[in-house]
Amino acid sequence: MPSAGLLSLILAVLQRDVIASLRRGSEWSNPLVFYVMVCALFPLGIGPQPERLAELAPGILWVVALLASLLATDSLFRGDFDDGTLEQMLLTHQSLYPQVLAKTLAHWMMTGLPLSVLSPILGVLLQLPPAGMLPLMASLVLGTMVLSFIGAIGAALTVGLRKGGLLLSLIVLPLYIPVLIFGSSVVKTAIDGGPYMPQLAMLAVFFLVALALSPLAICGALRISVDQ
Amino acid sequence: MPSAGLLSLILAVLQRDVIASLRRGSEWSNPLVFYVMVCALFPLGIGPQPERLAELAPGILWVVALLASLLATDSLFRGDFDDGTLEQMLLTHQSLYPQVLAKTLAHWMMTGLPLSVLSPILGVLLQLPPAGMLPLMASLVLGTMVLSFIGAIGAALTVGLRKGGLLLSLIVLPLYIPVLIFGSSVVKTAIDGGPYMPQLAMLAVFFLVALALSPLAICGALRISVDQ
Amino acid sequence: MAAPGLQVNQLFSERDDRVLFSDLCFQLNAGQLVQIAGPNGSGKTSLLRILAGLSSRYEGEVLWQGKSLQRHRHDYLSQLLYIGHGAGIKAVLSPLENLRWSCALRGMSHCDTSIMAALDKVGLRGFEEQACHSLSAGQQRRVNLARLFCIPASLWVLDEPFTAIDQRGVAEIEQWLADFVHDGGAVLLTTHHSLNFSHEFTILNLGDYANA
Amino acid sequence: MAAPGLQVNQLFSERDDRVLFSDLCFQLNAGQLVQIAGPNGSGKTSLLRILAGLSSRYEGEVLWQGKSLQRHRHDYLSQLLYIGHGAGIKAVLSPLENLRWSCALRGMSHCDTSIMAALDKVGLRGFEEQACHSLSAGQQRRVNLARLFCIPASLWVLDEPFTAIDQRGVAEIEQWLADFVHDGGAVLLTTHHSLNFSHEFTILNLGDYANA
Amino acid sequence: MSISSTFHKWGSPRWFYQFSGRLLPWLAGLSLLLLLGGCIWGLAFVPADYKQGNSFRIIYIHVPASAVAMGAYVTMAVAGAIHLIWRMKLAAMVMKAIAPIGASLTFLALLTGAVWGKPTWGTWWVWDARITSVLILFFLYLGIIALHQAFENRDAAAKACAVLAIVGAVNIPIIYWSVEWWYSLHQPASISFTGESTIHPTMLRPLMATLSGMYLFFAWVLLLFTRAEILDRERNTRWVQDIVCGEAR
Amino acid sequence: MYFDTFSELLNMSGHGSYVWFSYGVSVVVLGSLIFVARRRRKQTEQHIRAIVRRKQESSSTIK
Ligand code: HEM
Ligand SMILES: Nc1ncnc2c1ncn2[C@@H]1O[C@H](COP(=O)(O)OP(=O)(O)OP(=O)(O)O)[C@@H](O)[C@H]1O
Ligand SMILES: Nc1ncnc2c1ncn2[C@@H]1O[C@H](COP(=O)(O)OP(=O)(O)OP(=O)(O)O)[C@@H](O)[C@H]1O
Ligand SMILES: [Mg+2]
Ligand SMILES: [Mg+2]
Repeated sequence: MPSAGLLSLILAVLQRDVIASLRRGSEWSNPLVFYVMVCALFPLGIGPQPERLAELAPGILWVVALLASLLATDSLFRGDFDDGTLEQMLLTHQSLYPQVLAKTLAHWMMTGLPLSVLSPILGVLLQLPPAGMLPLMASLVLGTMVLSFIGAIGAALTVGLRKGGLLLSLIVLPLYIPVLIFGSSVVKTAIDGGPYMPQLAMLAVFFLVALALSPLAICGALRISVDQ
Repeated sequence: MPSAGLLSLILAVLQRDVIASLRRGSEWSNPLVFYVMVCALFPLGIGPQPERLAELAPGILWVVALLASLLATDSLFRGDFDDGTLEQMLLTHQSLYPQVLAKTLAHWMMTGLPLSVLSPILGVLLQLPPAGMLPLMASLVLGTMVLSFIGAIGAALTVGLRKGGLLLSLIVLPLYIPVLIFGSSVVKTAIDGGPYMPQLAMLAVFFLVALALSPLAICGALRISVDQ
Repeated sequence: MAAPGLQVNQLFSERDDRVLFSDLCFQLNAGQLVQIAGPNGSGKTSLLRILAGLSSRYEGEVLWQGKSLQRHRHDYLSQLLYIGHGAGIKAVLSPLENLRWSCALRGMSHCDTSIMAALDKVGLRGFEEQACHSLSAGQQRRVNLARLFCIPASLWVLDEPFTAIDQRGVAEIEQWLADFVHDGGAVLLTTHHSLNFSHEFTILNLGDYANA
Repeated sequence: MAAPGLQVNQLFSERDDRVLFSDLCFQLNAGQLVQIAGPNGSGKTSLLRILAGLSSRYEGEVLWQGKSLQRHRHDYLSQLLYIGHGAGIKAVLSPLENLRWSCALRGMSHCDTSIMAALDKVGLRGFEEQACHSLSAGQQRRVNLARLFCIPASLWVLDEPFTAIDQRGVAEIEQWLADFVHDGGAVLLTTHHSLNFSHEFTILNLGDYANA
Repeated sequence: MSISSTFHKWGSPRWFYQFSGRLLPWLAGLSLLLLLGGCIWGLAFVPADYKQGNSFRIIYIHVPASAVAMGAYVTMAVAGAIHLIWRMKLAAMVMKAIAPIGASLTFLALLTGAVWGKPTWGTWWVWDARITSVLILFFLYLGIIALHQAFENRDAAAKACAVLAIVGAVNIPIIYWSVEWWYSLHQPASISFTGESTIHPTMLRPLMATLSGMYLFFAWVLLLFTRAEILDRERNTRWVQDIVCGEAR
Repeated sequence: MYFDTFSELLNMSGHGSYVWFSYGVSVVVLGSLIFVARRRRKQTEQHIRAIVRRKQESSSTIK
């Protein structure tokens, strides 16, 4: 029963990462705080007029969510690399694919998911019209998942390097752009009363593609990073 | 001749840090690239209408410059801490104050200064009216200097911690707000044709205060961080 | 088990243009123990990482039961247990949680009893639920070593297993190695410590293979 | 120099509720060398950091020439040269640049000739302009040790100065220490290596002071 | 001389623990009485505001929370300064204890303000100067808490937080004043605090009660946290062990 | 009392949900502060008891 084995492997990895992240605290709370703070910076930069803020809210919320997710990505494999557990992952006769999948999902559950759940509050801060709230959450849930998968590729490529940080941004940001475009347009269309399902469906397609393909790239990148 | 001694100490530290940063490359190039990329993301997030962009450009340029400077701040003392040269700085009979001053200035010369110099190009990208270009540069030059000094306090407080990164943002972002407010309002006032000198003078005052006081906090913080 | 376990032919590896070893040949069969010796920086860790399949910075041939390691990775990994000189455990998790995860990676689930037995064996009874970062360095190392007893394998590759272990612990580990080898296992290890081993064993001095 | 150089009275320090040493008393005068010994984790580095004024995690008294270390920090630091077990150099800079900076920190400028002499002495002639990261571990350590010769001091505090140094280098350093002590300097050092020193010297075993 | 000896006495955790123990019941009783009384008074007995109707009753919790949240930060910074200058350990414990309390009260101020804003202004949030500064204050508190948690070593944590609290305190006037300036610069929508004029004396009296009640409550909880911290730090001393295991001996 | 009936007190001419929500949250926040303080104290006391017990055990074994 290989499928049952896979499932329990995925669950075990998921459980471990989520517990570890919850115990550390900073791992899930920092991106959240960053999100809140940077969203609060924008009105200070561009002025407090509610109408103008309302117009910009989708774009700002999405760009900042993207940055928060990006900054959190660096730690995805770094902890495991530093303490040597990444090697253990590579040295099992089981496939690396489900492990990487589970790790990325766990990471999303600790960054993208809280961001998405919190986003309505920031929507309120930025005067996002109520019609945009649900689409905002939905697009962020799907979108941050895609961001996590793309970011994981970058994190896997840079985990062995001491520089990390901004190098990761350079690699990953260009790949984030389609997600940003569709994600923010979901919210904008919803505010304007238009049909936003097509864009959301597009995000879902991105998600499925990322789910299927990115673990392959991540596995390869991890092997390269460990072999230095 | 203690003053001559101080000056040559400052010059020596400045020279060392600038050379080291130039040799490494990533240190000064990464914030720049981040600045360019995130500024380029905004039109994608909020839509390409030139008038709207023009209105928002001061705010966006300033917020993103602030983020770029923030992200670069983490490395201010980390390298020295890791390779043990920070200890050497603490263990001279000369005062720590000028050393810290020089290090912060060197850091600014490698982050804030290039950002400021590059900003007109991004202004063009974001449709900033020509009247805003010079004030943008001037406010960024002064403002990023203040940001560097404030950021250095946070960097010194967190340099001994493994978490680093986002924790620094949490600490430092609220303190950045006055700079952001005055900096962006310089540009906005200039675009509207108003007198922007008072705000610029305000930034200069912030700079002088930061120059005088922040090294004290930084020195204290460094001693605490080394003594763990 | 007629085919030799691990066979290394004409292995060559370099770092930054410095040859770590060249023309390295040896063989490790079931029931044998090989100790890799050599001064700091002579390439011991590099060699073990190559043999574990973590590093591909080499030229030459590594065979597992007569078959190339790269092609038969799956078979090989299901027989291998590698303990590197990193911590190998998550500091915020408890020993129990760490080992559960290790077992899950091997496709074993519901193995709490065998984990408890292993923790017992390495002297960590009573510490099962405590977060690893609050254990001493030696205890942390023992958590990692507990994997020897809850994961079935026929080849142990151990990089400095005695680090941070006190003298009584070292003697115990030597006994475990002897038992494992006696039961037909194969062990490859590095250590700066001079091994006090009841069976016969081979010492491979990497210093002899440098710049050859 | 009638007052004793460095005097330590009833020093106590702990880490995470574990006492590293307590009731530690010793004295180090001009022309003396004290070696701090003890197993790993016994607190040698911690002690040196306390004495260098980098750490305040202690109770007790540390006096320099009869005066409290904290109050007369400036005097003390102008006499002290501390070499920790970190790299102590910027990897992207050349040895010359690194040492220039070290001298500037001491308020010395235009000291290229003395730096070149020091680099010569530690066997780095010809490597002055090469970036330190392309030097070997031992050479990097030597750059750090070159500070002994370009910075005037009357007290050397050295944490594991022999790390990564080859055997001939170790003998040389021992000779330097002897010369320095002979000229009225005071040396405090830790090392796991058994010191081959021509003068008399004191060994202070930290293991004896733990949990006292 | 007398100052230093007072400091010495106040700085002794043991003395403080015993002294505060006597204070606790009074603080608890008085603060709960004032808070409960003031709230019931304000909720049920005061007439409605002529402009805002009944929603103004939130004032009895909103204003005390806001005021104490601000006061708490200053207290924390002062404690930090005392800790750094005189190396008084007790000040570090007080500082550590204030951060979560202040953050909770700031959160409360933000939340009640937002809830009040909905019926009054028709929106949960506006970028008013005062509101923005409270939000920033909240961030400052979060920063201190996060910094404290990040350190493994308590003494270093206390010192680092003290530095940050002082830097923050220097910045608070600047922040407050620049935000005020920013707000008036933009002259946004008509919404803003309407000023003291709307407050009737009849409405003011319960407010005084809850305000003083909140201050006392703050003092009470602060003592609770500080006492727990004292026990934890001094856990290896005889007197603490005697207190905790007193019954057993 | 300003209100005539209890249900009016609850409703507050439409603003009841806002007012009562504020007060509810306040009770929760202030209450949890006390709760957390108490719990921290209890945990500390337990910890200290454990220390004392360990100390007594070790001293009795020495004897
Ligand atoms: C330092 C912090 C604050 C203080 C001292 C404060 C104080 C006050 C006072 C005294 C009033 C009554 C004013 C009057 O009725 O004339 C009031 C009203 C109000 N406050 Fe605050 N407040 C603070 C922060 C906040 C925050 C953060 C918010 C929103 C999130 C907020 C929202 C409101 C609202 C909606 C009203 C009623 C509407 C009005 O009177 O215009 N306040 N506040
Ligand atoms: N990531 C790396 N990048 C560059 N060089 C490396 C790297 N890792 C190891 N080396 C070099 O390879 C050589 C062998 O290193 P290795 O770790 O295999 O030595 P070792 O025999 O295990 O030493 P030790 O006894 O200290 O464990 C060393 O000279 C080292 O400098
Ligand atoms: N930053 C730290 N945080 C917590 N504990 C520490 C820290 N640094 C050192 N210790 C602990 O203090 C003890 C003494 O460490 P120290 O580095 O002084 O030992 P040492 O005698 O120098 O050992 P070595 O021979 O390995 O250099 C060790 O038990 C160590 O775990
Ligand atoms: Mg090795
Ligand atoms: Mg040491």
